[in-house]
Amino acid sequence: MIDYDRAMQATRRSILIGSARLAVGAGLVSLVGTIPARATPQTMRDAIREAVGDAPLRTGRVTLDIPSLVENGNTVPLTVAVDSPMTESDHVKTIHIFNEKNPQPHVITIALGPRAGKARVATRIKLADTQQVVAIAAMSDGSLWTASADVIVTIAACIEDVN
Amino acid sequence: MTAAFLRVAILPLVAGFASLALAADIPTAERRSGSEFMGPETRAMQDDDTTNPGMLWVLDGEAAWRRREGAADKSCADCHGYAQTSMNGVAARYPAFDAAKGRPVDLEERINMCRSEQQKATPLPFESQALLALTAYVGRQSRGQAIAVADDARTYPFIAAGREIFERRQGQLDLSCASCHDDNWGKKLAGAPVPQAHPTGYPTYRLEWQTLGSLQRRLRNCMIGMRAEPYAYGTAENVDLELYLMWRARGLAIETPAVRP
Amino acid sequence: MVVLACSAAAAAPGEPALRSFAIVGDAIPDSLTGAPGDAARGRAIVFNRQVGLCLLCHSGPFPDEKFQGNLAPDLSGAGARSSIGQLRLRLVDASRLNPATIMPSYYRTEGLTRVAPAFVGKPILTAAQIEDVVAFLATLQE
Amino acid sequence: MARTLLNVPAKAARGEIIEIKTLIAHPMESGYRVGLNGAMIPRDIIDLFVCTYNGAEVFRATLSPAIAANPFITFSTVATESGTIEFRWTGDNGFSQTESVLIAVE
Repeated sequence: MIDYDRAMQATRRSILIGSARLAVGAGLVSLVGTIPARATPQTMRDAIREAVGDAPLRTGRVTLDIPSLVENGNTVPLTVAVDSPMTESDHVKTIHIFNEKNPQPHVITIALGPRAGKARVATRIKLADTQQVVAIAAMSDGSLWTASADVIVTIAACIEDVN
Repeated sequence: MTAAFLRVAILPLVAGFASLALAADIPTAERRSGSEFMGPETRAMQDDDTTNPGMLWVLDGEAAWRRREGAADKSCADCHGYAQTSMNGVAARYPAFDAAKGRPVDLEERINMCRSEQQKATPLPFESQALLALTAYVGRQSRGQAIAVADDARTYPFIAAGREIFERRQGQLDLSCASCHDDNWGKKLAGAPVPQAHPTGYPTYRLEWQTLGSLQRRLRNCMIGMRAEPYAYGTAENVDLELYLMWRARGLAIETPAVRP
Repeated sequence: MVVLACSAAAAAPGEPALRSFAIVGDAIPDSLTGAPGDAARGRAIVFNRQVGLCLLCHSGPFPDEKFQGNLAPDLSGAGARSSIGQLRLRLVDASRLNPATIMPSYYRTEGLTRVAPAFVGKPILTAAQIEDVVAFLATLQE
Repeated sequence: MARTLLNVPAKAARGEIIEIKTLIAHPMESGYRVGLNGAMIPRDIIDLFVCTYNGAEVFRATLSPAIAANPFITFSTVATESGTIEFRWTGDNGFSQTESVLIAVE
């Protein structure tokens, strides 16, 4: 039902249309523009650009639920939900999760559609250090929405491989 | 300082459960499982069987329980029937004294004794997936039950020996288990709260390990952290420590398979 | 009272020797190396959780360091409360001041039990590292 | 065969949005860890998870090494008709596993 590659291509096309609108839009945030203030590593920006294109993103509609303080970065519960009716004409096509300090910035990409009923997905991720996690949702109308969260990872005091 | 000195001084006099209890360090009302020191997300992961990763091992153990093994071609179920009834409360009583061996055995050793003697199969290695799975499955049948090491006079010397190890300073850092878990629980070691070291949920899924592990593995972790030479798996020292810790945790509920940071 | 502690002759062959030092009252007045330590290097040792280990148990006036422990006294004002010689003995062998302390003896290799083979005969910090940490702690005046 | 833990309602009303929870035993070795011998431990991950409902794909996830060991994925789908919900995990070293559950929709 879902052709992942086609969905990705469609997303990229939609971004071009979206960015033209964004130039005059109000209340829109360019992720690429906001990130440098947070000193986000270049690798995450590159990965986001590769996944969703160079378009600015809007903040909102995406809820990223992740604990702000985790006891061990090896297993961090994460839930992402997108405000969408999930109908044939108006639904979430893909959700991407990125991080800025793991060896690889990409965490997971989820392809879904109207048959999901609701756009809410939970998983567990690894975070190598205290850092920002970013979720991006690509909608069927071509719009891109984002949310981010800062996570403080408690460094394990006694690690098994110390010797 | 005085309290620590007295504990050591009392040890040689310990003659029974009552005197062991007199020397208890954390009052009963203040005893708390490690799960009370962890964050809500980790607790939620533990408390829901559909999200608790330890349940993967429990399911494996359930299959192993029914599988015929060894020269005797017998399964655990052939002798014990339904684990839900026959194993109910068993893990809460271990380690327990074994008359033939003249010493306490932990649940892992008990399972391996069944394999050798009843199934005529080779014992499962410590920390093997198969042994963890069976232990987790048996342990799961006691979830919610109060830890109740038997009041068995034959175990008193072993409880006392475990306590002596618990309170002995060891390693390059010259710390004892008691330095942290009796005297400083609730405080922060770097960012992490120091729990009371009650083995309520073993085998436990530790996020740090990213897998299920035994109490002996956890004890070895702490020894390595103290820069001490850990006791080898299956040694009397480890079983004595397990027994002392279970005695010390009596009354707390079993949470197997627990999830811990 | 003057007590002579470890000397090079006491160390096992092939093991790094501990330098001899003199305890006077509650202090070791003289540098273990004969030279003052470097506070900047000491700061790095204190902050390193695999080398100094200090912040696992202690907190201090270090707002940028996350996750400082509270099993042991706050290091704020340590240099005002104690002399350099007192700081030195607390690091070298705090158990001489308080046998029940949980503070490890950072410059002692004897009287320990079941030390892991990788650490046998080795102090937690070298004499030079001790001096660096002492120099840093002395800067903590408030 | 890796052990899986699947939570799917056995019965649902037509049109109901059901929640599906999946767990599978897998180390998700990131390829960025150093082993005890000092050498890098080679990457061994599940990199794709697909769910089909009576043959039609309803959910797909592409996983990077940042997904935790013993991958846990929860999502939802609309109960459209009785039949089979199938899950497939594929990954490094030829890893491939398929599990399915039946659902009755009234």
